[in-house]
Amino acid sequence: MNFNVKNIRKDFPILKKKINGKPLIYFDNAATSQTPKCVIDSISNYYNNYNSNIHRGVHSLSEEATEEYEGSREKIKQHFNAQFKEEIIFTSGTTHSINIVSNGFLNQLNNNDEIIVSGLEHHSNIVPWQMMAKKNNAKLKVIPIDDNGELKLDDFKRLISNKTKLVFVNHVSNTLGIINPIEEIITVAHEYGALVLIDGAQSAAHFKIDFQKLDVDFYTASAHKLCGPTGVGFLFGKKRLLEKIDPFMGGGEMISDVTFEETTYADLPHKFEAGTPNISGVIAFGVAIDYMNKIGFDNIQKYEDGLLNYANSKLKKIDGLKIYGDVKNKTSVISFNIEGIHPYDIGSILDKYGIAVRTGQHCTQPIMDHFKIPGTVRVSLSFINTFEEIDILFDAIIKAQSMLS
Amino acid sequence: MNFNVKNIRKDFPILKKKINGKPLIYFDNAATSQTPKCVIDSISNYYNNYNSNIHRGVHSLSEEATEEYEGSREKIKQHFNAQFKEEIIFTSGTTHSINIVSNGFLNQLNNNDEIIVSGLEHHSNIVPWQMMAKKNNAKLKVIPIDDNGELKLDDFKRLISNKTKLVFVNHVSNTLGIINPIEEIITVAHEYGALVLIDGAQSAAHFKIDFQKLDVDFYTASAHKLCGPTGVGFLFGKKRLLEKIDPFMGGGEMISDVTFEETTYADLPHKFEAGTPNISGVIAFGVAIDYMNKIGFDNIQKYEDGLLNYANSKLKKIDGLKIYGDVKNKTSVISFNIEGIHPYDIGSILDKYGIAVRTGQHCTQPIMDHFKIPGTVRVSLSFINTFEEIDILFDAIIKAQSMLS
Amino acid sequence: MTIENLQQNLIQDFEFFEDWTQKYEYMIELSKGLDKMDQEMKSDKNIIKGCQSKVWLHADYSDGKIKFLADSEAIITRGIIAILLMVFNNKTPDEIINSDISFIEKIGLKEHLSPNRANGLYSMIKQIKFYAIAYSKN
Amino acid sequence: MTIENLQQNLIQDFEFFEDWTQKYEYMIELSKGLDKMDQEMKSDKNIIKGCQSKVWLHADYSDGKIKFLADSEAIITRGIIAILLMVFNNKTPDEIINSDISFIEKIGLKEHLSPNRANGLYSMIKQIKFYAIAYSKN
Ligand SMILES: Cc1ncc(COP(=O)(O)O)c(C=O)c1O
Ligand SMILES: Cc1ncc(COP(=O)(O)O)c(C=O)c1O
Repeated sequence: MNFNVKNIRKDFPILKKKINGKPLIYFDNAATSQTPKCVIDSISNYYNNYNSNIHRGVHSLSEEATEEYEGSREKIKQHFNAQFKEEIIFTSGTTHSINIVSNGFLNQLNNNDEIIVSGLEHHSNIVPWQMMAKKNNAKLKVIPIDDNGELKLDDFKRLISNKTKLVFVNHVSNTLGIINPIEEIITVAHEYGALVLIDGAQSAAHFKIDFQKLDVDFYTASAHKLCGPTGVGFLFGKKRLLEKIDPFMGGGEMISDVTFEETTYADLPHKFEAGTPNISGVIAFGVAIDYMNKIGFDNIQKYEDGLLNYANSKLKKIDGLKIYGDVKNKTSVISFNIEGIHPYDIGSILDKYGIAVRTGQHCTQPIMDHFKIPGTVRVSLSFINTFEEIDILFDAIIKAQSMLS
Repeated sequence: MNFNVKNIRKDFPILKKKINGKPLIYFDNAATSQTPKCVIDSISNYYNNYNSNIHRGVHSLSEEATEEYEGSREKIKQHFNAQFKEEIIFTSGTTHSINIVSNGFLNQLNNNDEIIVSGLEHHSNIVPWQMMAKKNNAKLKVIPIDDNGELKLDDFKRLISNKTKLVFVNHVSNTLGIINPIEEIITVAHEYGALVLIDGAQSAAHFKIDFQKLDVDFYTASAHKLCGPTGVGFLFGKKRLLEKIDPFMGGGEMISDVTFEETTYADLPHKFEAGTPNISGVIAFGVAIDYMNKIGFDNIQKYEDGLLNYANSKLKKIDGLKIYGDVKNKTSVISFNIEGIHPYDIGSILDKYGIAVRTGQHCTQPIMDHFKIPGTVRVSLSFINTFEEIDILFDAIIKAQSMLS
Repeated sequence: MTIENLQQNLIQDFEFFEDWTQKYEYMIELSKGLDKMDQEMKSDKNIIKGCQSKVWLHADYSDGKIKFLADSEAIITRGIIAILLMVFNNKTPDEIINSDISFIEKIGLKEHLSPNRANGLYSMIKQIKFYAIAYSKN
Repeated sequence: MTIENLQQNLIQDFEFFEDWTQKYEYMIELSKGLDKMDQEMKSDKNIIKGCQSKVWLHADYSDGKIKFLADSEAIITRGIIAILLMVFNNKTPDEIINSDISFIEKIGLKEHLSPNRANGLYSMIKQIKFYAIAYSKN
């Protein structure tokens, strides 16, 4: 395996940092990934050398910025194997991407139509649909989850019908790390003529995804979870579907003709990219994708699986520790509680040891309601973590447990 | 005057750049401003030292990022003298900001209601309202402009009535540089109980603005025109108004309670900040505001006025050159054409001399229609420009003119 | 004792601790000494929103002074609540209104009070001041 | 001459120029030599969208070859149109389909053909290839 974590860690300046006198151990990768130097440098390089507004300028800076910006679109297209470049819409992040779709279907659905959401979703893949359904009276149905946190596929097959117009599911649950069987969900949905949106916020960083092979209708992700900067993401949609839905925002760039009486929208992808985009961010996103491909998604996946297994078996040795979503098909996330201790207390004490974990509901209140818990401690791993860090985590949890009992 | 342009220019790394072998002369400041080193460094510093998702983390990185992010909100609040911090909503830019408001009023207006837009608007302040009006049948009325490009205020006073619910006008026209009489517009609108949105994309960089003194209801701006990074802006709205309108996007952070049956929205400002925001961008935006305040808006205004007057009188010496919007009350923009020459040709040749200007419609097709021209050459100035650069521009235009005639 | 004096005492107490573990152990002690709130008082009315660990705060006004009751699910949060009640409980509205809360920073617990922590303590202090303002108008 | 030969000739011509001014002067020359399109041909059907300087392109197919007519408002754009027509006019659909357009880069006019320039040339080349594909199916 051509993968050396020590060398890779040198690419991430933040890993030199001390927290409360201890070396930073970053186990909050699912919230946001850390950023390699090449990505940070690409942002400085943009502002130092060719910062300019894009698409409309006749001058050289604008041309360079446009080329790099469009080059980034090409990289995303290639990496995810979209059919057309214009199927990649740059957005400010997954949340924005999902809202484009929910808004787009606002006037395409009515009160006989049904939409299906999974019980494992992040608020970003629930609230936009609730807002839509409130307006067009479409009916929102939920795929329930079982005691392990897995989607009940049989129930999905019972819920779906010819009335179902849209199904939206995350690829990987941010709270439990469970990988959902999206291939099967897509196949079943398509049999009923329903479209599928996959929220890939938590999958894109962990394995390679092929839009054409998946035959997915819409897919979304955020750069800041992919070694890229904050404030950027993308929406993928099949061309004929994106052409069919209304734009979400009005503004510059997304029009081809404007009079006070009437406006014609521009072609894809511009129709959905109103206003000056996050130019430096989009360009840095492309650099981040290049960086991850250089490391290799196969390597990333293999290494992260090893880490996850190690962490899983190690943490299970702790008395009273319960893991939620402890299933076979998962990636890079362990969500747990320790009997009698509030997750917030554990998180606070781990921080004192320089360990960054997330505690709380992780924007998935329905999952918390399902397990009847106030929250969990979530350890989310990435290829920048080491096995030694898991040992340190283990020791720190033991200490926290003894302090708090 | 405590203002030394030579020293200031040292803060901007891009100004060392050569274009086609000539030093870069950047006269496209209205499209996007250049970025001082301190702002660029603040972005690297964020990713090198405390990159983390905000608001929900118990760990130190998250706390530091949240403090800096919220600190930036405080800076914007102070600088523009908003009454409450939560009146400042971070967005991805002016276009996004305006769409929040147009979407917010979607279900508050009906087909007896009227909205008034100025004839000088950027597409970003036209299209969102057209999209809204198409849905709720509100009527869009336009304040016409006169031969000089100035708004006909008398017509505005005839158009407005008790049916008028909203008036939206840019503070400064991006195409002509004309400063609109927003104080008077706000006063008149308020007499009729109408609310006013000021698109400040082109004003915030050129003079100090006081929201409370103006008594403006909504105001928008983009960081990338204010020495800040791309992908960030803000919406200001009076608290009681923002509380009254629906959120634009659904997602994480903007909710307080989520079940599949119902969702309660969070308080301001979070209600409008769904998803992971552009954290590094927002923080850098605060640094940019600090930077401009260090230079001093009084200094900036005085210096830029001097530049504008000089450029104005100099360009007028060119045979056949016509300036659009050549009025007294304007700032930092000169839009012109030369008889018999297409603006694109001039822009192309100026680029060869290292001079970046913008040509075309500047996202204001209605203004072009008004003057019956295909576009203009726009020279937009800022405090980083020098009088010598204007001399070079003058010579280059003369050369372009002789080549192209 | 005045709020100011109480705060000074706390700052001095905390200066004794050599590291964060001693400080946290002390807070956990305090937490165990804090009265539990009755279940019926843990109502929606008393809950403080936006918290990772729920915080409840109840106030009563009598004899010119405000009596606070507060609780939380998390033990460290309860420890800080205990500290806040030591300082603010049984004080007049005016005393509370005019008090400074920077002592929290001086005893090194600032991290729990940033708006970020979302643990309700930040909102709890705001709410304490809020009650004080409300009762001062009585 | 084949498209390939025409392109090679152009590249050689442009190599003579010592700086951009000569190159631009030559293009302006070419522009002046290009036939103006009739007003009625400058219809919405022939316009190429998304341009700062409008570009019109018209195609006719006869005797197995495509005849192009094109025009623009801007003089430099017209110059480039003249160059493109030199190469692509009166060629068979297959010749056009199989042709390489990188010669534009080699003669140093790439900047006018980036999608950014929004001057329609980029779209014009796409449209030329489009016509070729359409007519090749006849
Ligand atoms: C007057 C005006 N309004 C709105 C905008 C749109 O700003 P942004 O592209 O940053 O969303 C601009 C930018 O060109 C502008 O000049
Ligand atoms: C599964 C999932 N969906 C959506 C989101 C929202 O992403 P963003 O905050 O970047 O818009 C997240 C991020 O936490 C997530 O984990």
